[in-house]
Order: sequence, then structure tokens, then C-alpha cells
Amino acid sequence: MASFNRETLCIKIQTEDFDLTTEISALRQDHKNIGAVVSFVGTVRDMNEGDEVSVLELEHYAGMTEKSLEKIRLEAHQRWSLEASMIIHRVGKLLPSDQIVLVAVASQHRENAFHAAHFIMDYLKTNAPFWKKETLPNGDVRWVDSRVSDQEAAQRWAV
Amino acid sequence: MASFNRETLCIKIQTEDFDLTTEISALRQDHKNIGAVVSFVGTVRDMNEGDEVSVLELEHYAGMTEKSLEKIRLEAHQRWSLEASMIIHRVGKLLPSDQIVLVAVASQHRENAFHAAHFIMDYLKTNAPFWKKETLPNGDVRWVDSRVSDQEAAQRWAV
Amino acid sequence: MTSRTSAIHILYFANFREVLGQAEENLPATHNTVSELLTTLAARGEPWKVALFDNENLQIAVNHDIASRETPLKAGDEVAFFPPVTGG
Amino acid sequence: MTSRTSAIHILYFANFREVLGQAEENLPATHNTVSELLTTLAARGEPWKVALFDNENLQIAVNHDIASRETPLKAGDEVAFFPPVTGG
Repeated sequence: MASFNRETLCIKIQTEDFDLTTEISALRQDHKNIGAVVSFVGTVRDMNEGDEVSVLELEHYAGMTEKSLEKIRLEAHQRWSLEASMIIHRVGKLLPSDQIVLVAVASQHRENAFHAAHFIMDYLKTNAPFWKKETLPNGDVRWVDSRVSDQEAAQRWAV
Repeated sequence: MASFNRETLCIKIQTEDFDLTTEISALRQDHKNIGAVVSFVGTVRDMNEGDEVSVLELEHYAGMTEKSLEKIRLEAHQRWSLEASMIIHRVGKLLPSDQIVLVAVASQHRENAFHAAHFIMDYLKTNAPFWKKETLPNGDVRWVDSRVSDQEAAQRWAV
Repeated sequence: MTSRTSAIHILYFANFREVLGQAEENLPATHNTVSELLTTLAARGEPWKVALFDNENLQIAVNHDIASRETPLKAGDEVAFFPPVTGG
Repeated sequence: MTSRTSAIHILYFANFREVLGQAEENLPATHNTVSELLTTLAARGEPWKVALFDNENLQIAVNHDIASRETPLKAGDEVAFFPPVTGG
């Protein structure tokens, strides 16, 4: 459970891109009894609500972001038997097909890792203070609306 | 849906290791409208049934393996709206913490990718002809028993 | 001018920041709850009333924790107002 | 000796291969079902009867598809017998 308390490694908010292999290797380090690693990568789609998207800009609430992500991560560790987990979320300007977010969970058995990664993403979507603003090819700029489906997804995990 | 029919890229049985970043990049190529990529990596645990494990050897039924994995993959594409998916399974001798299997699924929305990756793994565990043989530190060699929990996991996806 | 430690520090995010024309400000710590603070802000006029006071989807955080209109406030607290989050 | 095309080709995997002491063989295509083939094999004695015929967990594939004891056989078919799979 070494990395369980290494908060600085488990939550990262950054403008730069991340490399999946590097991050998963770091996550697995010192945990020999891991049998399953589930990772989720969210990427910028080139379409939203029927419109082409040229640029996506991510704003966040520094300070609260880290705290809320760590709270979600620890909640996952309380609900499922996990060996390690991490969350990386990018902020700033992104382009279509860029990586936005990585959630990775390692456990002895796959069921726990699948549930925990899904849970973390659903909670992140509704509880972590990030906001997306998209620029269309004609120059129009608009804030992305929250989705009812995301609210419903998070509510399914209510205990 | 370009890679949907590129069977040679979607199913790989190999002795060599794989690199997560490289494989996910290949999976995402030519699919700009991907918003979610869920990957599962199975790794060799250093313990099984209370005993330390030194070496794990994977045998498979060449010919049937590819066919059964492709069947599982296509079934996932029929059940959920997916952009692309792939399965890599290693065979031969592996050591603790080595990567065994990669299942990666890309979709527009995360719910589909999470379900499909989980489904593929649960079906692979019970339907693809692979067998594990483990060597203990004292030299004892034994075939790994199938798990009732894997049967139950697969049955939960029955339609 | 109220100094930060004896005041309530307020932050506005995303479209709130744009509609209200500011990212942050300090107000006196004479407001005992978020609701009282919102009443003061609503008195500034239409955009404040619509974006915050009347907004059923208003999200509130006090000292980095999700809060509600009933959450009590004291000097030094950081209050943030923002629309529903859309990260991930 | 039966040639492969006029025969049924049989494969044994994992511990079956070890217990039965062989990985593959050809038998005449005079067996109309997997069940008939299993009866022939069981007549060879204890390990064959125990590992295959009496084994409730016996897994069967015919031409790379999961099959059952009732699956019909014809010349040229490939039949595989194996224990429950444990990959992944």
C-alpha cells in the first residue's frame, strides 16, 4: 500500500501531456501482487452537440481540484480492495484527439479495478471543479454544458 | 470504424511484451471522435492460492485462440457502440509482474468502453483457450485451477 | 478596503467570471451564511441575481469543500461560486 | 495408419496432454459424434476414462468452436479436449 499515501504522485494537475506506459509503470512500482490494472483515458472529441470543435480549453479551481480528486480517490480505496490508484487531469488549451485525463487503478483482481476506475471517472465528472470551453471553426466560443447523463452515472454509485 | 475489420491488428497472440502507449496510439489512429479509451492490463501476481510463484507458463490452442478472441471482440461491438477495440495475449514463459494480456476499447462515451472492456475480459477468462502453469520456488509445477468467480463473472453478462 | 484575513474571499469561475466581470473579490465577514452573502450580491442587480441568487444549478464551495446556501461563514473563509462542472 | 483428411484429428491440451501422454492423434472418421469418440477413447483404460469420459468439466472444441458430446463429427474434423481455460 506504499503509494496509497503518496498524494503528490497520485493526483496531478498539469498542462503538459502524459505518457500512459510511464504512468502505469510508476503506479505498479513496488506492488508485486497486482494482477489487474484498469486505465481510463479521456480524449478531446472533434465533435460536440453536432458541431465541429477546434480547440478545448480547461479551467479549474486550483486548490479545490486536488482536494476533491484526492477525496474521490480515497473513497474508491474505501469501497474496493485496491493496491494503488492515480489521477492526472490536464488544464489549459487542448486540441481534438489530445489526452485530457487519466484514471488508473491497480488491484489484485480485475473486478475491483474495473469498478473503482469507473467510479472515479463518474465522480470526477460531477464533483471535480473543471470547466470546458470550446472554440468552433467559425471562431464561436462557448462553455460546455453539463450532462444529465453524467449526473445519473454518478448517482448510480450512491451507497 | 476502419479498424473494426482489421482483424490482424485487433487480435495478437505473442511471446514478446507490449507497450501500452504504442498499442493505444495504434488503436486510436484514424478515429477522431473517440472520447474514451478503457484499457485492462493483466499482470503476473507473485502469489497464487497462498503460494509464491516464480514462473508462469502460458499454453494456448493456436487457431482456436484467435477465432475465440475475435468472436468475443465482435460480440462486444454488437452489444455496445464502440469505435475500436483490440486484444493482445502473451504466451510462453512469464515472470511475476510481467504483462500477460491487454484489452483496450475506444468509444465516444465512457460508459460503453468500460462495459465492453470488462465484458471482453470476463469472456476471455472463461472462453479463450489459454492455460496457465505455475512453478513455485521449490520447483513444484502445477496447472492453475479455473475459478468459480470467473464463471460467475462471465454469467453476469448473459443476455 | 477589507483585508483578506478579516474578510470573506469570493471566487467566480467559468461563465460566472465572464458574466459578472470579475474573478474574485473580498467582502466583509458580516455575512453569517452563504445565503446572506448571496442576498448582498443579488442587490447589485440583474446579472448577479440571475447568475447566483436565482440560479438553481448554482454550485458553492466553502474552503474547497462543496457547500450549500445554509453553510455558515466566518472571517477568512474562501467562498467559490461556479456552474456545474464539466471536466474529465 | 489413417490419413489426416479421411480421419478425425484429435488434440489434447494442458494437463490432459501430460496425463494422457500425447498431444495429438488421428482416429478413423467412423465416429458420428464426440460422444462416440469418447467411448472409444475411454476403452483405452483408466486415465482416458477419468480425464475425458467421466470428466464433468471436460471442454470440447470441434473445428475451433466450443462443442458438446452431442456435436456430430465427420472426416477431416479437428476435435480438441481440454480442461477449463485459465488465461487472462
